[in-house]
Amino acid sequence: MFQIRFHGRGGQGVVTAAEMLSVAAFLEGKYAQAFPSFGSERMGAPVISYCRIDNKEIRLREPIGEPDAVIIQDPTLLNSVDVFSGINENCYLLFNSKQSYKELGIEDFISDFKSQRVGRVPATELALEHVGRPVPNAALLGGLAAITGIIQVDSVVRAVREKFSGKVAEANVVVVNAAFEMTKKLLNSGG
Amino acid sequence: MEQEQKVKFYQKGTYTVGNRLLNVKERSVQASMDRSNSLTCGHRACQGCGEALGARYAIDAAMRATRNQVIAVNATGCLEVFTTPYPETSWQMPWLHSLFGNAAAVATGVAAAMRIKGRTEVRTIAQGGDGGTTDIGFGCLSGMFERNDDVLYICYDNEGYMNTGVQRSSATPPTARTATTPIAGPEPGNVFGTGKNMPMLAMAHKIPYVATANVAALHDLEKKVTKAMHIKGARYIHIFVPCPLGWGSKPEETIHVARLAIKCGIFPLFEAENGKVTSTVPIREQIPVDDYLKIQKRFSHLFKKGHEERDKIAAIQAMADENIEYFNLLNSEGGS
Amino acid sequence: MIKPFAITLDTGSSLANLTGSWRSKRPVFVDHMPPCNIACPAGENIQQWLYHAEEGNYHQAWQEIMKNNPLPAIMGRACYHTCEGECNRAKLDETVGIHAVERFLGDLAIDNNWRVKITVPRSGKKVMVIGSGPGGLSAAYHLTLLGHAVTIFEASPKAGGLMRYGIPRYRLPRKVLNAEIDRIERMGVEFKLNTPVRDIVGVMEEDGFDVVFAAIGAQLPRKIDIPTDNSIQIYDAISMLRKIEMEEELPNIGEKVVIYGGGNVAVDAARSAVRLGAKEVSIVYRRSQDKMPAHQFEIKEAVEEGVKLRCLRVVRKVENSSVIVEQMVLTDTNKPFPTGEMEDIKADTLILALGQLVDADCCLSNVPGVGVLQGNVQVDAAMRTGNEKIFAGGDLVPCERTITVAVGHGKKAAKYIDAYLRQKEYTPKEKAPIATYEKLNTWYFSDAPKTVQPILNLIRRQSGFEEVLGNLEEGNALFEARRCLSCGNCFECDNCYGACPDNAIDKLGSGKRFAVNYDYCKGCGLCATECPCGAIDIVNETI
Amino acid sequence: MLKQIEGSQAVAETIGLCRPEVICAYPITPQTHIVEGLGTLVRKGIITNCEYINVESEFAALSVAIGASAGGARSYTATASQGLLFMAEAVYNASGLGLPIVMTIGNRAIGAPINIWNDHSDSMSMRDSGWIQLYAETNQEAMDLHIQAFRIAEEVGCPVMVCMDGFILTHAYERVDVPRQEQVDAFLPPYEPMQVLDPSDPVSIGAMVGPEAFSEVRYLAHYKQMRALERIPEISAEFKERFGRDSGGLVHPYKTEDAETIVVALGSVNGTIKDVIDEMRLDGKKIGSLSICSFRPFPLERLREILSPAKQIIVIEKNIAVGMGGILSANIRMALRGLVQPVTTCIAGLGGRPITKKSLQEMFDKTMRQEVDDINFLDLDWEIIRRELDREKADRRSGPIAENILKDIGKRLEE
Repeated sequence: MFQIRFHGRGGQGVVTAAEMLSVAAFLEGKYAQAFPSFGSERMGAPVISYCRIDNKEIRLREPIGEPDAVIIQDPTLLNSVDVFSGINENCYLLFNSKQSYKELGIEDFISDFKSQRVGRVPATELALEHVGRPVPNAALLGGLAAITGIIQVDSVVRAVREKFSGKVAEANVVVVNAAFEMTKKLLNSGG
Repeated sequence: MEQEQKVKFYQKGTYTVGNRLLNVKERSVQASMDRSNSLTCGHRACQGCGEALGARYAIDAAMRATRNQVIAVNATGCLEVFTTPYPETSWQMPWLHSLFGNAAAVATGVAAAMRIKGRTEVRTIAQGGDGGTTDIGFGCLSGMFERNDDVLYICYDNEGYMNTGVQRSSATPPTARTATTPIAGPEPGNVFGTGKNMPMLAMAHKIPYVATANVAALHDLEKKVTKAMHIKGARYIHIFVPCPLGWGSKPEETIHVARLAIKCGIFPLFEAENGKVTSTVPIREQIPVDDYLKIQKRFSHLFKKGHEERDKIAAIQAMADENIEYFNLLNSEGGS
Repeated sequence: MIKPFAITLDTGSSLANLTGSWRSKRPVFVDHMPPCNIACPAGENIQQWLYHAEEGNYHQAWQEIMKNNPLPAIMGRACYHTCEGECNRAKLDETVGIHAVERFLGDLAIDNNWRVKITVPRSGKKVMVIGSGPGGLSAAYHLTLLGHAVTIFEASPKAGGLMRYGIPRYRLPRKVLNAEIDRIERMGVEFKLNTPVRDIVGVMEEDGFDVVFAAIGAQLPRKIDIPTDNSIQIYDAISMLRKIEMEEELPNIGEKVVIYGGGNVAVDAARSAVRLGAKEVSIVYRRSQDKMPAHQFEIKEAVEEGVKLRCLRVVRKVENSSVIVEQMVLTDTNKPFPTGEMEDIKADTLILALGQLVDADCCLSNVPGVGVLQGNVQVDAAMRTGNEKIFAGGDLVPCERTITVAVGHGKKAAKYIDAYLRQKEYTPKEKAPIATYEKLNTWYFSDAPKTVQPILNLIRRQSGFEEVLGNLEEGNALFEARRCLSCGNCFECDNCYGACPDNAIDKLGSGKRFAVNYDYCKGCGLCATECPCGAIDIVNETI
Repeated sequence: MLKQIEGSQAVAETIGLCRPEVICAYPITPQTHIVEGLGTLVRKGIITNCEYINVESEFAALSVAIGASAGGARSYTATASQGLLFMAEAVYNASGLGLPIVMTIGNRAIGAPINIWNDHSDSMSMRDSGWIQLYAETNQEAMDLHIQAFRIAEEVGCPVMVCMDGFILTHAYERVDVPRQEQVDAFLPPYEPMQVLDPSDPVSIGAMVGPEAFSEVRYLAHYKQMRALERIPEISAEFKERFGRDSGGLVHPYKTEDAETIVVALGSVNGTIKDVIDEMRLDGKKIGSLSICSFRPFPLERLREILSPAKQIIVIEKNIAVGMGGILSANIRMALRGLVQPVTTCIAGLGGRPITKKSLQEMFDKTMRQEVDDINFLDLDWEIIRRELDREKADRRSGPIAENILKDIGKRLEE
């Protein structure tokens, strides 16, 4: 079982990200479970969502305390929420930022992790560029596909097309692919 | 010819229930030998019950207007209790009682079921007392109005919770004695400045039809119910029904009391469509409110010998006068 | 349908619950006496015939009148309608114009030649009626209906008595009078005109009459002594009216006429004088106008026609072509008292209309057993004189002298005569309590003022003996009939049926009225309160 | 058809397949997505011949459903938490009138303090209302239970609540198999009402019943549920035959055959429990679990049959009968009346508190070592409670408890 935790703020599509990921996994014939850390629906409040992926039925209903991957959709959360709770050095980390880890002030922290498992994508920028709205979730899923391989980027694309339609879907597809390539490139360049 | 007749061709007993001089189709439903008697004999209403009368008047008229295609939903209250104590029911029509405060919503459901079942000929009526309408059932009623559901809601207003032993409702008039507004203290009876005007509230929803009616004005009542049954959407009829027990009036004077309420202007008869008053029934012989109040024990404290509460009576008269002015009740000939 | 136990019930099952056991009082349908009926000297069931008339059922209405009064067309004109004086509707707005509807029905009957059927087999008895005035005609009619053979003896050349020789044509056209008399004749009544009876007993024996009804009226004018220098003519009113009717040498009354007296005959005489061409007609009367025995509407019409009223005056003498009158004043007790002040009224003729007397020398004067007191023949409650075979009625006996009273006498005497002839006892029905205004719930009757009969153009009225009051149009008659409040008698308004909160009044169908279903009646009394005509009483249950 | 969709959407689609005729919608978290989904399906014409009514309260929602059901229409609504309490009067009324309404409960806590997260306080409060209550373990079961619920309700003449954990199920994206319309049609015939308002055959429904017959009416309601106790497993079996899935029925035993310890629970927490059991089994521990689907009617005999061989029973329950303990455990003890096995109550997951594998396993271990009380609270923060109790002892007016506790938590985080 592979467990992913998403951190973000209301309005950034945190819940949708987990859902799309679960759909992508489903499309690959896997079992997946996505659920939000539930709360009132308010913009801007910190939001967590979860996704589990497995090859057999998932019965577990607890929130993900020890994730295999953490996606931080909003780096401003680094100062207010313990986004790294329950992780170990094998954990995948993906940040939405065009800033360097140094600029983000986590250079030291991530040095404990395997460099191939830490990525960052300027997801909001990509979204603004292609979709026109600051919704980083699709890009980050592209990035996740790139760093983890738990999901194929094609599956993410299909999930995006299930969730959205028309121009929005295609714009997001561009974003997913771009993020995937950028992340790959980043990893290949050694961070 | 020196003198010319300038009078309407009134018939003998113009205002009576029936009139054998009219052709059968023009007579009231209540005059008919084959009226449906939707509410039949053997019910347990008190002697001279205005609500029993009002309910039969209204439902029979609705049955006539729809060729007996009516389903009634009843709120908890006197009408429900006295008509359907196991093992006997007095209703001769499909009838449903659910709760005190939900008659309008239940009726919405019944109407929805009829629509979905393609039985568009079947019409739904919800009915309740003033408590079930103006107080506990107000939320559901307002919702039904607002959605413009195809329901006629009839409120039988006897100005209090009579089923539970005469307590105050938001339809109880000022100074009236009830078990919860006793004759004690500096302001005996129900206090001035309280209560709600349900017909006006109904009008504020801009529903297709709102009317007031009175058991003492049968023809008008039947006309209004009939009209309501020919309109689609949410409709509201507020019927004034004296309660001999709760009002301390004589059982044989139920209709008389109701008539005086019309004559003094305290209960205006009108119709409103889509939020606007479209017709009123002029007062035929105006009387002071004293005449109306005096024959009810619930107001007897106003008329104590040597201690007549003239200013309170005047305040009630002012309410009647306001109605008369607002609805222009002294406007022309005829009336009720 | 699977009906859940107790929660779902079969419709109308409450019929098993007999709520009648709650009752401590019960409603009872009654027929009370309408005040008009009790006021009618002819005993007409006015409320009942109006009931038919208001439905437009005129023939039945007429038949209902004919049960009591054979002369509706005459009565509708010449009766002073005491019924209307008692009409409860007066307290609501105005009285019902009963006479007008009656006249409408009477005329309709004449126009349509309606007849009355005699359903009783012939009794073989013979009745002698003396006088063909209203009393005699009424008795003859009723006795004929009761199966007896009737012969009317009339001294005058035409039948009708005072109706013909006392009531001017402008009030009672002769066509109408003749038609109603003719209808009675066609029923088989034999008229012996120009046949004064002198010896009753002799005629009875000779012609085999079993019984007599005498209604010869009071025809002698009352006279007073007025000192006169014979400068003007003095007539008595009754003779004048008779002369006018006989069309024999119409009296030349001149231009200025004074009538002395305040009764209906005085007014008739005055109005006739106008029609005969008099220019100045005045009525002198001893008391005030409101005390005049003549009917106010007739006085009003007379005044409209130019008749002057000189009330509170007494004729003292005739002198120099003037009638000298003394003015009177009213004392504290409202009695006229002479003032000594005299007044001259220029006149060509003085007509005395001071009432009539029974002829003391009539055919009854010397019949064994028949008592006469103060000029009147004495009768008992059965209209019978001291002679068991002789009954009498009308102006002849002590009573208010109107044609309607006479008609009533005729009917009443007929009932007793019939009982006598059949050797039975006749007991009149006990009269129901009067339906007073207080018993009514008048809310249900909208305001509807009395229809005013079309009034003839004044000019036409003054120029001849044409009938003054016109007939009601059918619509108006219907309207008027429908103003009847049906006091004390159910008119099937359905109020009780509608007002019962317990459905405990059964409607039995058109004409069958209603019944209380005592199984369910809780005795609330709403039906009685809401009965517009007071036809439901509430009585205590015996518990 | 397999789909990866949100639980609420899955339920909405399933309700649509059940051909509802009247749907009453009123929003309350966490049920709202279901009625939203239904609204869209109706608007889009995917659900046809259906009146979708936006009402003004939960009380009205169920009242409209009552009217519609009495009028012969298949009626549905959904609610949660305060909403269920607000309609409480109508809840009893619907069952009293025997109207086969189906209602989804998105289980949620009841305030105060107001709390939108999951536990079973809401449906538990209505456990004796005369409704049949079915609890879903997964979204698939939630869907399947709705199909069965209409069958049961309409056959027995009794309304059914399908309870699914708020957020945990309602908001979870999972793989579900959405049945085909013809499958559902074959299983669920059109609604043939037992009693109906019809001018051509009028009856009075909803009479006032006095002491002379009220007990009998109540007994018949009880009898109805006893009959449902037979029909629920039969209908579940028929469902399995047609749809190929084990869904519904009275209970779902899991590795109970040789279990010395059996964990009993309602709803979605059973998934987590099963994972724990699998792990404990690997350690050789003889433990199993039992998920109760039909809480009302309560399958006393079936439970006794399964539970009596065990040495101890642990009841995990998402409610608290304040002043008494656990509602489910009290019911379980009724099933085990006369037997000696200890029934341990473990109150867990109140107001959305996560029930973790770790905590459960500790709890089970402790229970098996008999180191527990009769009533236990999973992951209760005793330190905070001690502080609050001390404060209350010191000052009777110590302020609102919830606020104090939040302050304490804040302080501790700072420490």
